[in-house]
Amino acid sequence: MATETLGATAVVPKRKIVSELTQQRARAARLFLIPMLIALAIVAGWPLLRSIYFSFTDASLTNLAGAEWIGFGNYLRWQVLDSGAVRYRGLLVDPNWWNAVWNTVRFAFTSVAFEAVLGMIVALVLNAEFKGRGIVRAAILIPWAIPTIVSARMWSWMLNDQFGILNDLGMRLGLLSQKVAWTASADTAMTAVLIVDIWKTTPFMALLILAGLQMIPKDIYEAAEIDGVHPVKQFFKITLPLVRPALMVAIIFRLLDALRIFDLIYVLTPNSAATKTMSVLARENLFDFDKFAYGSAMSTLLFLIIALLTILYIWLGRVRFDGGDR
Amino acid sequence: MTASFDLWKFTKWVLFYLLVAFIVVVSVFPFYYAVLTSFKSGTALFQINYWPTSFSLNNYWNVLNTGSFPRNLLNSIFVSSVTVLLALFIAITASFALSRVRFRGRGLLLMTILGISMFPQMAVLAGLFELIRFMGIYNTPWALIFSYTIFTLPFTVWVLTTFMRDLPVEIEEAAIVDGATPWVIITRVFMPLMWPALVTTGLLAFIGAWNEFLFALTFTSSNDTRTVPVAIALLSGSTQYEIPWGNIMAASVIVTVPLVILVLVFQRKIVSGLTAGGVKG
Amino acid sequence: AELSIVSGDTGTGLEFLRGQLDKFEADTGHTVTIVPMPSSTTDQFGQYKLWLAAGNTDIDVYQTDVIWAPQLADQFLDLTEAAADIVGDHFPSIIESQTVNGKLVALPAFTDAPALYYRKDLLEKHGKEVPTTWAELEATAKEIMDAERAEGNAEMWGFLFQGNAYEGLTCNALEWVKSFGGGQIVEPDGTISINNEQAAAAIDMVAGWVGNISPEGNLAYMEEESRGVWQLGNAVFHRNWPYAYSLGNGADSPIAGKFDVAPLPAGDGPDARSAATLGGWNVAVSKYSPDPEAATELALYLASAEVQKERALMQSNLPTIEALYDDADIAAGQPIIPAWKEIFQNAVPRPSAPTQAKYNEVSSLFWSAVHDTLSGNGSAAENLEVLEADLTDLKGEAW
Amino acid sequence: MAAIELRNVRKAFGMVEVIKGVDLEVRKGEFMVFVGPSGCGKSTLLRLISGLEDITSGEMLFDGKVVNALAPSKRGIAMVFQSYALYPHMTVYENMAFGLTLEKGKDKEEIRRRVEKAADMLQIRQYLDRLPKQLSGGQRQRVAIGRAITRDPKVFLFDEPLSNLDAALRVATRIEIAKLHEGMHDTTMIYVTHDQVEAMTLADRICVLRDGLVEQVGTPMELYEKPDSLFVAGFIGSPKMNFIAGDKAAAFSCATLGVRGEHMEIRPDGIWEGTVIHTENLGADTYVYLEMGQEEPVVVRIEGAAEYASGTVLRVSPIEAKVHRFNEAGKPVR
Amino acid sequence: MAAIELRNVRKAFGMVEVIKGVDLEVRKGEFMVFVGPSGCGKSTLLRLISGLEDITSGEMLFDGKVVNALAPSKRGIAMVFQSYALYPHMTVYENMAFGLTLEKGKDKEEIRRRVEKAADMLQIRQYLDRLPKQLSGGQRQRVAIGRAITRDPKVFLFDEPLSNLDAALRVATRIEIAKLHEGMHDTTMIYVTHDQVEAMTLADRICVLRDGLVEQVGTPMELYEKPDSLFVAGFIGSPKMNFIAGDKAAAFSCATLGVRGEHMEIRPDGIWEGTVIHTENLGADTYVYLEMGQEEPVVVRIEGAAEYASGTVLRVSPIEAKVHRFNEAGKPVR
Ligand SMILES: Nc1ncnc2c1ncn2[C@@H]1O[C@H](COP(=O)(O)OP(=O)(O)OP(=O)(O)O)[C@@H](O)[C@H]1O
Ligand SMILES: Nc1ncnc2c1ncn2[C@@H]1O[C@H](COP(=O)(O)OP(=O)(O)OP(=O)(O)O)[C@@H](O)[C@H]1O
Ligand SMILES: [Mg+2]
Ligand SMILES: [Mg+2]
Repeated sequence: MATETLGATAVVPKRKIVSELTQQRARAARLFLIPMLIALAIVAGWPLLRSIYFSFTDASLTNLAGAEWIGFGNYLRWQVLDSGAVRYRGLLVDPNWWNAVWNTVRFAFTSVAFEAVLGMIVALVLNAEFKGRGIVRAAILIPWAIPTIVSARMWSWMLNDQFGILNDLGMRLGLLSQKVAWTASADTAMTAVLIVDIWKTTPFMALLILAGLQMIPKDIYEAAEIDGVHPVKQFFKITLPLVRPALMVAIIFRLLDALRIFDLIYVLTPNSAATKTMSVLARENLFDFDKFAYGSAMSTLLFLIIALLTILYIWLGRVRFDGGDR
Repeated sequence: MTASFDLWKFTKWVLFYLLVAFIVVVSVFPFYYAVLTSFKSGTALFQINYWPTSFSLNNYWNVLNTGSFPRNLLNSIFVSSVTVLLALFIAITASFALSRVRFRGRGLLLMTILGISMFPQMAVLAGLFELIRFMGIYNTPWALIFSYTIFTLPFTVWVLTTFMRDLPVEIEEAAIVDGATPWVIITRVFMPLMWPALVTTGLLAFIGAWNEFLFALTFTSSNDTRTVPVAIALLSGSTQYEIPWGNIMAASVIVTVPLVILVLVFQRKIVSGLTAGGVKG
Repeated sequence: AELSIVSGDTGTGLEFLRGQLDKFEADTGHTVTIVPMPSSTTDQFGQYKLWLAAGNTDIDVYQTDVIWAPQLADQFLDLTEAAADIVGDHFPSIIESQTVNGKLVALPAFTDAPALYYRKDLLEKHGKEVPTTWAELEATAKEIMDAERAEGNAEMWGFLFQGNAYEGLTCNALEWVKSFGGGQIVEPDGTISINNEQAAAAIDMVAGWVGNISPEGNLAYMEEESRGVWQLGNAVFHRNWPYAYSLGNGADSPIAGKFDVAPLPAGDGPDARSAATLGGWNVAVSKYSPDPEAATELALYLASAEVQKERALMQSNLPTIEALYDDADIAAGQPIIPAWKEIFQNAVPRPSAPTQAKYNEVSSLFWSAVHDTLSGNGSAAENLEVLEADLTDLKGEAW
Repeated sequence: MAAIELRNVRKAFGMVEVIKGVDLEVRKGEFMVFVGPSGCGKSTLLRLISGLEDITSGEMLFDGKVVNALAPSKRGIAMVFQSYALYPHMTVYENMAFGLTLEKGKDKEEIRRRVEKAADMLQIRQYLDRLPKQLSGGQRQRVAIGRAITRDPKVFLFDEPLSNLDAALRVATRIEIAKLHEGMHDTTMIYVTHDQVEAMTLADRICVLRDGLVEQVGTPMELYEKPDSLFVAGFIGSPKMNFIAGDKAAAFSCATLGVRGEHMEIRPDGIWEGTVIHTENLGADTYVYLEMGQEEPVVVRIEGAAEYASGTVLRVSPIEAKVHRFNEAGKPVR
Repeated sequence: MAAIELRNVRKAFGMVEVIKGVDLEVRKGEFMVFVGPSGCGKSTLLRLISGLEDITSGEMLFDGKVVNALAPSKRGIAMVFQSYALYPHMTVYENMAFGLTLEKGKDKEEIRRRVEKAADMLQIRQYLDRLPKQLSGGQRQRVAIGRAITRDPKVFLFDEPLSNLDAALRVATRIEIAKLHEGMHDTTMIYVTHDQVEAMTLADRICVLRDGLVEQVGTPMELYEKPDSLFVAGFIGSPKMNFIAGDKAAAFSCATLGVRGEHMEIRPDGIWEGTVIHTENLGADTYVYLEMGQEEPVVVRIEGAAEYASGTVLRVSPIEAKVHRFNEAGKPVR
């Protein structure tokens, strides 16, 4: 990964003097990082590497041990036909895959954008002092707290065109002129999934942003108050820059989750081409179809795509890795 | 004070509470609907109601009496708590290193940690499964605790790192002069100042572990070791195609309540101004 | 020995299983624990595949769907010898579906086939007969629906089926295609037969129903959603599995006693017939079982006539042993079962045997093509042509 | 522009009452200095005036209008916080310009001009692009001052704005503030300080606070020459006024006699005798601490350098015209 | 316990060199005061000595041993930060006790005793249970001092510890610090201040810093009487020394003549003539500002109160024995 250039390690002039304090801290840092690194290496290292390895083989789940190395075949291979035409096969030319990539990216960006904005609004509300704030905070977390497998089904129930409460509500309130088959039609399937996802994960965003808001020193708001800064301006000029780090991590993790979205779609619209995402496709190939290697290749490519988008985001969002240290 | 001033204040107050009400309604409505549903059974399930029409605790009774739901609840509590405590413990120390000590490759390390969160869960399922069997912890809570670190740890490390970066350097320096070791600085100086972040990440990670389904299903194979989401998925109607909505909703209500309590208890720690008064400048 | 059996069975099903296992334990001295699984067959399949791939020794006996046998054949024991005595009692078509390359992968525990549910009361009220062809069904459904709506029941629909893009749609569509004489997607000898006029006609016909006698939302229904609408009394006809029968007659059901079942209608054309997709569950023994003998014993027990009879009586599951359809107890206790024999004998297997490990993908391609057609993305003929090409690609040299 | 009036203003934090009923009038355009012991409530009073803190009871008036509930932004104030409260994410320039950019119709050039003028005055021109955390303590404090003075408020509130500056800069800045005040005759300034020189030189009037109450308000000379109480007498002037009790005071027919160090003369015919315990040489003056049987040593200020070994016995006399006499209640006898 | 030696110590933040090669010796048990204009590097130097900041080059020795790399905790220091740096979540008591609780083998009673002693001395006993945010600025500063003095270090580092205290308290605390120093003869103290009085009264020696370099080190009197440069002359003493250039200086055969305000006399036969532009009455003294054709007005200090209307023309004379003469390079002519 080209992260070295991301300003991670500001080039510190080589110091002759490495003080004990620095050393002690470096030692402590090492000591502190080791448990984490070991934990991650064990829990993630082997499965990840294995998965990547399988993407270069012809493995099938019925016969993993007999997997043979086939190089990039799962990604791209070609065949020269008798007529001289070249036929490309493999993941890189699989229209289903690219459709899924497009679906995923579209889904991820839309949902995260909405969640960030709504999450910010909710966080700001929760940050205000008012009676019953504790209960409201708990209430707001409920969507996130309900297990996805339940809430997804609950929503599919609520989104049902015949006995779904949303259609009923929409009709009663005059928002809908006729009952809509939300998850059935390709036009609304994505919208339905987005609605549910936004409903479900806004609390995650809101809570993280709230934590960020709480860490902002209060006295500068007093200064702003004196400066006569309008609340809106206060938000954009003070709050936003200062919660930015928290907002950025919240977005990163939401983005990672959204790009790997699986369970929600799997329950709501499992096989609609309009919402099929990379993860759903990967699962299908890994377990349902007898294409473990192909599924592994999808996972690997999914990983690369996410990595690319994340790096792009970190770079564009100028997420900093430094500061705070002495 | 003029009347219009009052009016404006009042309007603001009203608008604010309207917003709060709106947010609460949107968040809670499906849950409310779930609660309603949990009191219903049979065909009533397919009828739309906005207010409770019937009230029966049958579904709750069913859930608590069939299978080993109470046991699953305890499992979930155990697994989630241990996962979160472990993750927070490892993460808070690691984030100290990542946020407060300058060393080469820090950015790269952070990205690598993040990278682990970039792989789809399904893809690591097979490998993790082998690993867990190899370690001999298959079908124990440890299998879940172990596998959950894959998603809790990067998250907690990143969030805590971000928050720890913002703590004033001066306070840390004062502690250094007072002779505090990094460990003391973390536990006695930084942690109390990071309550909002700790509680938030703790809660989010807890809920993540609490609701995890795929690993829990794959790495356990008996009713006594399973967690609540799996137990809910295992709730079933009398026949294959029948989904026992009433029971599922009752179960969901049951599993959501501890979380709500948890939030109510811990949200007190999400307060602002913890660093106020410490430094000037 | 200590055995464990994994089962995606549900509520009463599990209770029933436990009861049978208790007997088995008493008889043999083995102990058996049940490992319950979510009822979603896709979830089960993925899990089982993973467990088997990892050589999981914790599970001895698996309950398997009819279509899984070819895909999991490698990891199950060959039961041919052990079951030599009893295979003859079962319907040969079912035994055949569980035999892969001469290896008997699983023993049938019960079978399943869908039927046409219809509202007796409404047909009577409007003076209609139970339709025997799809065309009749469409006409009847339309008429009654319009009449009922005119009477103020605005929620009324004509026909409900399972239209979501999933295995259930494959079952439904296979019925339509087969009933029109359009083959069964991939024939037993492995030829891809789906791209034909009859099949296209069948699917186009259904496409015409959507938004007409069937709600748009039907394209997202699985069994429960369609049953929901049906059981609210909002449909004239409904295609579903036997389970909906007892539920529909439940105490709180508005349609209790107002409906009945009949074989699914036939299409028209040369080979038109009534067709129902074959479902059903089986028991298989894991290759990795530490105690294969005891496990086999258990499997045989669960497939035995004794258990099947109990199952029929208590669960109204269709036996796979022909003789049980003439059993007096069953006729008395579950009158519906003998009636179902007719339906069941028209049952068509899904092409899981010829397509082997690739069945799931075949099915997925098929239901996608059908779903596309039903949603109005292209005509059946176009979609089936593409499907054929895709299937040919998938097939490669051989299935 | 604004005259400020406080009527029986009180402020409590929880159970602790910090401002215990303050009546005070600050005239329009006046330069009012608050002094008082640390913790007596100066900052709190300033924050009440600014509106950052709500008053618990009483009334606050700006130009005769009650503003108890008026938002700080509407009071037309600029404030220098004791703790600076700089925006950590903004550069010095942005910190100083922020308030201005909010006012409508200010063009960029105008803002830059004003910020640069203030920066020059405070000698922080070269740090305009730095972040607060890259500045020294005094530089931060100057930014805080700069942020206030770039604006054009009706009321200036300064909370110990010069405490971290060196003598030269402090004098320079003090003079600049005085000039600023002269240039804006309508602008009211309230200034908290611990520095005697600042208080004496800047103030039109000084308000001495003690434990949440106003002890005395008056011009610097009034306070210096006619303190209303022992407390004010002891508080105003450096070194602290010597308080002499007992017989020596009785001789002046009072309970406590107050004599400033600078109003004592060492002379052979001095009426009191004391033993040198310590001398402090400040360059321009020397303070001689004498043990005279009082609670605290008596300080005598001598111009220029002087050296007395500890233990030397000296005779001193107060300058009679300059002594202050207080009764038992600590009130002046006149 | 510790003598501190700095040899050509430099410190750069990124590209900005802040300490530009400081050589300095602080003797064991000495009270060394750092003064210098805001931003000259005093705090930085203190932080280098404390070990919080690594020196970029040069050598730092404690008792003759190079400690360039020694951890702060091993240097035996206690420090009062300019920005207080209190632990916001701990009560005053906890703040002060924290360092002690980290030392092994300290029993609770002993800690309590020491904290309370310090608290009494600083008059913050009644705030022991408060959090820093509930304190006034001066109280916070006292907690910061208290935190340092409860410990028993070899070296005390004070960064403007009294800047937020009122005069009385400042004097009291200053005296306590002086006592503390007397009581611990081995303890070295380094003290940064902007206050002339503090510097003059507390210091054994004063180190004048200017722009990252040592300008002069000496006893207070040395600096006051024999400044090594114009800069030091101008920096030490308040009001600032008057610098008179041109003909008037030439008459004293130097480029610049330095005369302190207190060394000027207003007398009819004064050799210079000036116009009063401003008078400042501080109570004990009055400063008269005269326009005399110099760059800056000339300040004359008069004891007691005096009133001259602006525009009055006065004649003044320097006290010849007290004048300072400097050459073009700003060095003294002796
Ligand atoms: N992190 C930093 N990055 C860049 N420059 C810095 C940094 N910290 C301090 N400086 C600069 O170093 C110089 C010396 O700072 P220092 O804090 O030592 O000054 P000081 O003498 O203590 O001043 P004051 O009396 O105002 O506290 C200042 O000009 C300051 O701007
Ligand atoms: N939030 C609070 N809760 C309780 N007491 C408080 C709070 N804020 C201030 N106080 C107390 O109120 C008193 C007055 O505080 P204030 O800050 O006004 O003092 P001050 O006169 O500005 O002192 P200083 O000169 O030290 O800055 C102090 O004794 C302080 O301890
Ligand atoms: Mg204050
Ligand atoms: Mg400093």
